Amino acid sequence: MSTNSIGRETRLELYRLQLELRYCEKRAYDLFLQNLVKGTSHLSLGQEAIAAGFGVAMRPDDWTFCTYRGHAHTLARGASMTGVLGELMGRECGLLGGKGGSMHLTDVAKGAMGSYAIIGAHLPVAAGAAWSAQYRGTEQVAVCFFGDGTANIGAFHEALNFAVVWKLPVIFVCENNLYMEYTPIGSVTAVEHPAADRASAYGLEKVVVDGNDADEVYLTAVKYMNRARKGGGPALIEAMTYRHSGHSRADPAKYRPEGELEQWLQRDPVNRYRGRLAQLGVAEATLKDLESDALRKVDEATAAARASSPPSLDGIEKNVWADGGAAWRN
Amino acid sequence: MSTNSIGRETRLELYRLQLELRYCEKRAYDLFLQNLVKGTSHLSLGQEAIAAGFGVAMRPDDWTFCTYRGHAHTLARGASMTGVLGELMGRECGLLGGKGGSMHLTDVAKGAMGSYAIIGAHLPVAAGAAWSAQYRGTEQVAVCFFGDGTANIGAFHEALNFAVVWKLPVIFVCENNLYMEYTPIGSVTAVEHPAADRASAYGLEKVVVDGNDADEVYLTAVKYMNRARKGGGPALIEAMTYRHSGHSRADPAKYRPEGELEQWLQRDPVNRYRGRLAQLGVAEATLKDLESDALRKVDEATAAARASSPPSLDGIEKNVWADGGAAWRN
Amino acid sequence: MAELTYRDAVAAGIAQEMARDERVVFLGEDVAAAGGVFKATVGLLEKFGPRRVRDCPISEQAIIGAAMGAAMTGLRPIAEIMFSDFLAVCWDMVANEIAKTRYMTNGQIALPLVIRTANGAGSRFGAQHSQAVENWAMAVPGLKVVAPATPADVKGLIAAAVRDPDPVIVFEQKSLYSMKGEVPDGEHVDQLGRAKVRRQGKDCTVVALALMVHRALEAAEVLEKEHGISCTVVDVRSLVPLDTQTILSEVSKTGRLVTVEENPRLCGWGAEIASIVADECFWDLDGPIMRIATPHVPLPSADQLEDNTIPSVERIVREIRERID
Amino acid sequence: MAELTYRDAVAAGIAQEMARDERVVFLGEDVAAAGGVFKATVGLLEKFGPRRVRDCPISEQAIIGAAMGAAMTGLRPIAEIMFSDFLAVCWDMVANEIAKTRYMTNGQIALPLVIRTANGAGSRFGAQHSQAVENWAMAVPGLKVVAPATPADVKGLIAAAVRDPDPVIVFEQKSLYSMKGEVPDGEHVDQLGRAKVRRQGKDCTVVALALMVHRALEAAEVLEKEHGISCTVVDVRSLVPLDTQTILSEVSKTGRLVTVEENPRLCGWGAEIASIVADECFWDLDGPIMRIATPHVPLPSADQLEDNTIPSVERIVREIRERID
Ligand SMILES: Cc1ncc(C[n+]2csc(CCOP(=O)(O)OP(=O)(O)O)c2C)c(N)n1
Ligand SMILES: Cc1ncc(C[n+]2csc(CCOP(=O)(O)OP(=O)(O)O)c2C)c(N)n1
Ligand SMILES: [Mg+2]
Ligand SMILES: [Mg+2]
Repeated sequence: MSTNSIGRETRLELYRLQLELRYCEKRAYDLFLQNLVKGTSHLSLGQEAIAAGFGVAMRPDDWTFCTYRGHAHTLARGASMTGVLGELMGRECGLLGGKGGSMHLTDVAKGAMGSYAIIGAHLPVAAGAAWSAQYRGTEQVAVCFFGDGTANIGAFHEALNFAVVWKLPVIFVCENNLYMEYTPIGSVTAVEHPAADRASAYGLEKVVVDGNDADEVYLTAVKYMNRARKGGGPALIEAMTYRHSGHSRADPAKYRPEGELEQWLQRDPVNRYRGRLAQLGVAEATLKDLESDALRKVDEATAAARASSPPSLDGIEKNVWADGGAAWRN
Repeated sequence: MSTNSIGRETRLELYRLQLELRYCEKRAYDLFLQNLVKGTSHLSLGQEAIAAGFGVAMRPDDWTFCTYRGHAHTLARGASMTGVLGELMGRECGLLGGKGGSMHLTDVAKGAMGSYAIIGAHLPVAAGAAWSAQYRGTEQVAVCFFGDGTANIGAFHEALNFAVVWKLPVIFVCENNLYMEYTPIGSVTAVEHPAADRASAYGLEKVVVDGNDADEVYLTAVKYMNRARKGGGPALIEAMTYRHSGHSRADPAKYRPEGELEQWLQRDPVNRYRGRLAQLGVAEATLKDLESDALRKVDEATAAARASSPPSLDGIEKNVWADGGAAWRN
Repeated sequence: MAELTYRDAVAAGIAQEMARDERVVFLGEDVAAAGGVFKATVGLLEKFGPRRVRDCPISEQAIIGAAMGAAMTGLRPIAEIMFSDFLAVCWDMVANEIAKTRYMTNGQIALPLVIRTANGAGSRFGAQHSQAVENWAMAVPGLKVVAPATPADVKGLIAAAVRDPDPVIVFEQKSLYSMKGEVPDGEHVDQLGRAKVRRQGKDCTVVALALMVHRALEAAEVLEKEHGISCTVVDVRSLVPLDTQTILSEVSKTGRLVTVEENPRLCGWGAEIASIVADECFWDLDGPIMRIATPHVPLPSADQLEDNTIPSVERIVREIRERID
Repeated sequence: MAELTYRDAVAAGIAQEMARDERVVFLGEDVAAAGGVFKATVGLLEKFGPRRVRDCPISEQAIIGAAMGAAMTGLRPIAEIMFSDFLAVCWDMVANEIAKTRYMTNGQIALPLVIRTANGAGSRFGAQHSQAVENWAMAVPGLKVVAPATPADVKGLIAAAVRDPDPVIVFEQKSLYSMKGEVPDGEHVDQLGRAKVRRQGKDCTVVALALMVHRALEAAEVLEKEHGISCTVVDVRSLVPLDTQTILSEVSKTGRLVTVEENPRLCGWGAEIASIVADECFWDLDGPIMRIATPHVPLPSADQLEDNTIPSVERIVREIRERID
């Protein structure tokens, strides 16, 4: 794919976003080591190019649906970093006031329509949002991120067929990081590409992209989102990538064959992108600025989140219902 | 597909079986009109060649898993016709003593491992039986019948992937009769062949056969069952067919385009097969004998089933558990 | 007042709301062109067109998921699950996603949607098409649950469900679809969370739901006439929210509680009500709380077997007569 | 007696049965090579090999369906559902297929299989990974249901479940995996359907399950020492079959019943027990039946919120103290 068509501003934005995602995920890990993140968390370290590529390509009123591995996708839509880190730490300032935690980050105002922690469920939900856009003629697009392992669950199949039959403006993005939790995807999947090799089962085109190349992701996103906006229906994109850390905070990832991580670290999306920008003539000082800005943003968000108090216990019986309460009886 | 290789005995057996299925289904409908069949029932009129082709091809210790449209498949394994009709009428002599009804016909002794009334569920179950055959090295095969509409539910996807990854001896047979209940399958499916066009999503070969030709079904069954027995793994076969009556007893099938039924009646599997046998030199008297034998068998079964009493009410609290009872407390 | 069947009242309720609010859309299997397998949605496609009334593939997870996604982005979908037993194939969507999303997102996501489904026995369909599973839904925080017993109630409660800002499951009673009853003319909107006292008595308060309301009422007549036992019959109507005020006050008056439940015994809605009464009304009770429920077995299909499994009028009469003095 | 953690006792129970019976096989997600996400099945692959201990795709319907198909054809599978919340994605297989098949086929099909799953809160995982859903299973006729509270019980009840000829769901308590306790040496097989009286008292019978047993016991100590209230604590252990004899006789002795449930309030197992006691033990009751349960809300994830949502020792003490004299 020729990536020449991307302008400088967009490129800088893609780099900026990848940096923020990278630094924020690293910070989340540090905070876990300090025992400040109490629940589980699933980092996107190594997979930032996908969230960034789409994040930059999306219209502000488009919708993101993602998984428990959703910090990057939520931040990529512009959600408050303090809100994200605060939620991980279970603080009042958290995006969800501490009620959802790392696996359920949501910022509706920014189009981040939720992180779903049970495999597969959000694929049909994204289709439903796309239906609503289609129904109202708004040309919004729903983008739904999920993992390679998710392509083996029933809801994947139902959502894909449904979206194609109804010609819905939804883009399904499989982030193939080669593993489900600790099990190599190849050992539990009948085809090489769990998502893309199934596209034809829904009359869709097979699309596999380098998920560690933000430019390629960005251009692919633009192409299929434009088509969807114009009534061309859904797309299924498989982005090849790798997570640098374990599945979740508790996982040392010992199941990986020797050298695999090292090989992928050489294709680290952030480093690669920096290299490309340098090659394209972006000044070292500009890059450094972006890096220190991103770090500062993460530092400030960390400080703000740490300063926030634990959520009030009142919240426990709030917001089950639209009236704000939890009453099941009179 | 050349069908020359099928011997005369097998052909007569295929005809005999199709006749029995045809006459028995017609009888079931008559009994419903007489208000003797109380629950719902879903007939296989027009689809007999599939049940017969597999029925003749299977080893006695192979396993059949089918749906609520399961009279033919259960009979094809040699289940008692009195037991089938008795079950439809809710009699003591029913295969299930009146506890299952038309939608759940089962005769484990004959390898008829159940009729499943919730779409999709039995595909994984059939895979599980195949696993057990593989585990014990018995070379048994599980055959799982389902409809075109079923290829759109999640369990289909999970079962297919699972069976391929574990290389299980299971044959998935989609009887594509062009409709789910009252809705044309094309209007709710992203591909033309709901099953076969998805075979590649599981690394399987695309197989579409004429489901109204018992010979073609038989040969296909033999081929893929032999392969499965030898450790060659699963197959997915889509058999094109048509149901002559409505979806269930209550359905007048008004949603069909004019002329469609008539067209398919000309390809009626039983008539066609009779024609082929005649052409191959089978004497008219032989055919007539088979026909009157089949009718007599149905008459006798009807009489026996009608003579059977309603099930004893004791049965209500029997056989929840293996100890024969239903106790949930001491 | 017009006389309508329960099935026509369903269609009338949906039509009333679709006519009022363009955001209301309807989806399910065989619901549009065919008008539903129970013919409870006949005419909707003709009235509102294929953009708003949609046939779906056999993909319950997609159907419910689509309703959820549409609801959170501004529509007000009504989704049909053909038989309530099939809620099991999309139970994750219902119990884990729809029920929990508002809470988990601390109120950011609203899910104004309705799931309608045909519930209960009586059609000789066997164990996989006959369950009364309203207690499954009641057990999950975040779902509102109603089970109307009459044509008027089903119309009015569907309308209320559509207007409610939270997810509501409407359990329609399969064996009541052909029942006729008066339905108010013009716009009819009921209220969630209100029980109805269908009959007033002195000796015992019978609390029932859906089909069982009618059986309880018949039984009450027999008990009064033949055995001199006078029963109050409360139609619960809404399991969540639950009208405990009405139930507690009626039990207090008679001193006895009997629940009549179609669900199999264990963890039925009657257990919940019994536990509430045994706590909050304990000192008003004059005798044991009795539950009359389907025995804890899957349902058999043969007519005589099915009829003798779910609570019958005779069984209600017999059990109350034997135990209430 | 050896001291084992609850998680090691799980593996020991499975290993004991796999060593005894070649028909026992084990499948699930990340259970073999990785030993499970809770490390409760470490070592099984090494001991029994990849033919008997199998990693699966993320396909819960296929996993449970495969277990069902294998069970009906002669194997005795143990299937893991990683978190009990995920039972919802295969609920049709569990509630409509496995639970009903023996009955619908009038005994032709036997399903000797076990589903093990990690249940309950305490890990700050949020509403979709923390539910206590033992009442979902209890509500479905045809399933046996146990929820062990100690290492010895989890080993012995898993063994009993594997040997049982019917489908059994074993709810393992997530927050107990690291708990240590004595486990009998050698073969250890417990019995389904038996409650255990963990503590004897005079004023009140507290009935609890799994994690709540430990909280109830702690609370009972405090109540005794600080408030002079003496409690019996019954560990239900087995919801189906239910040991009503033990429960009824213990309630009769103290005249009061308190249930302590981790499940959200509505239709919890405590409601069922309350309704049984309110019927069969009514005349022995000296006061209202109390239920202490998680409020009827999805679970929040932040530590302080989660800790204050499921019943704590403090809450048990407070509620009993306020209401039992
Ligand atoms: C229905 C269901 N089954 C199992 C799990 C447990 N689980 C959480 S993440 C995960 C692996 C997912 O793999 P993949 O889709 O590749 O996403 P990744 O974590 O690699 O981003 C599993 C099995 C779950 N959350 N939901
Ligand atoms: C999960 C589920 N959804 C819906 C139904 C209702 N239903 C019964 S048969 C049927 C159509 C099935 O179509 P197909 O698979 O083509 O089989 P056919 O009846 O044509 O043999 C439907 C929707 C069901 N039984 N289970
Ligand atoms: Mg992955
Ligand atoms: Mg069909």
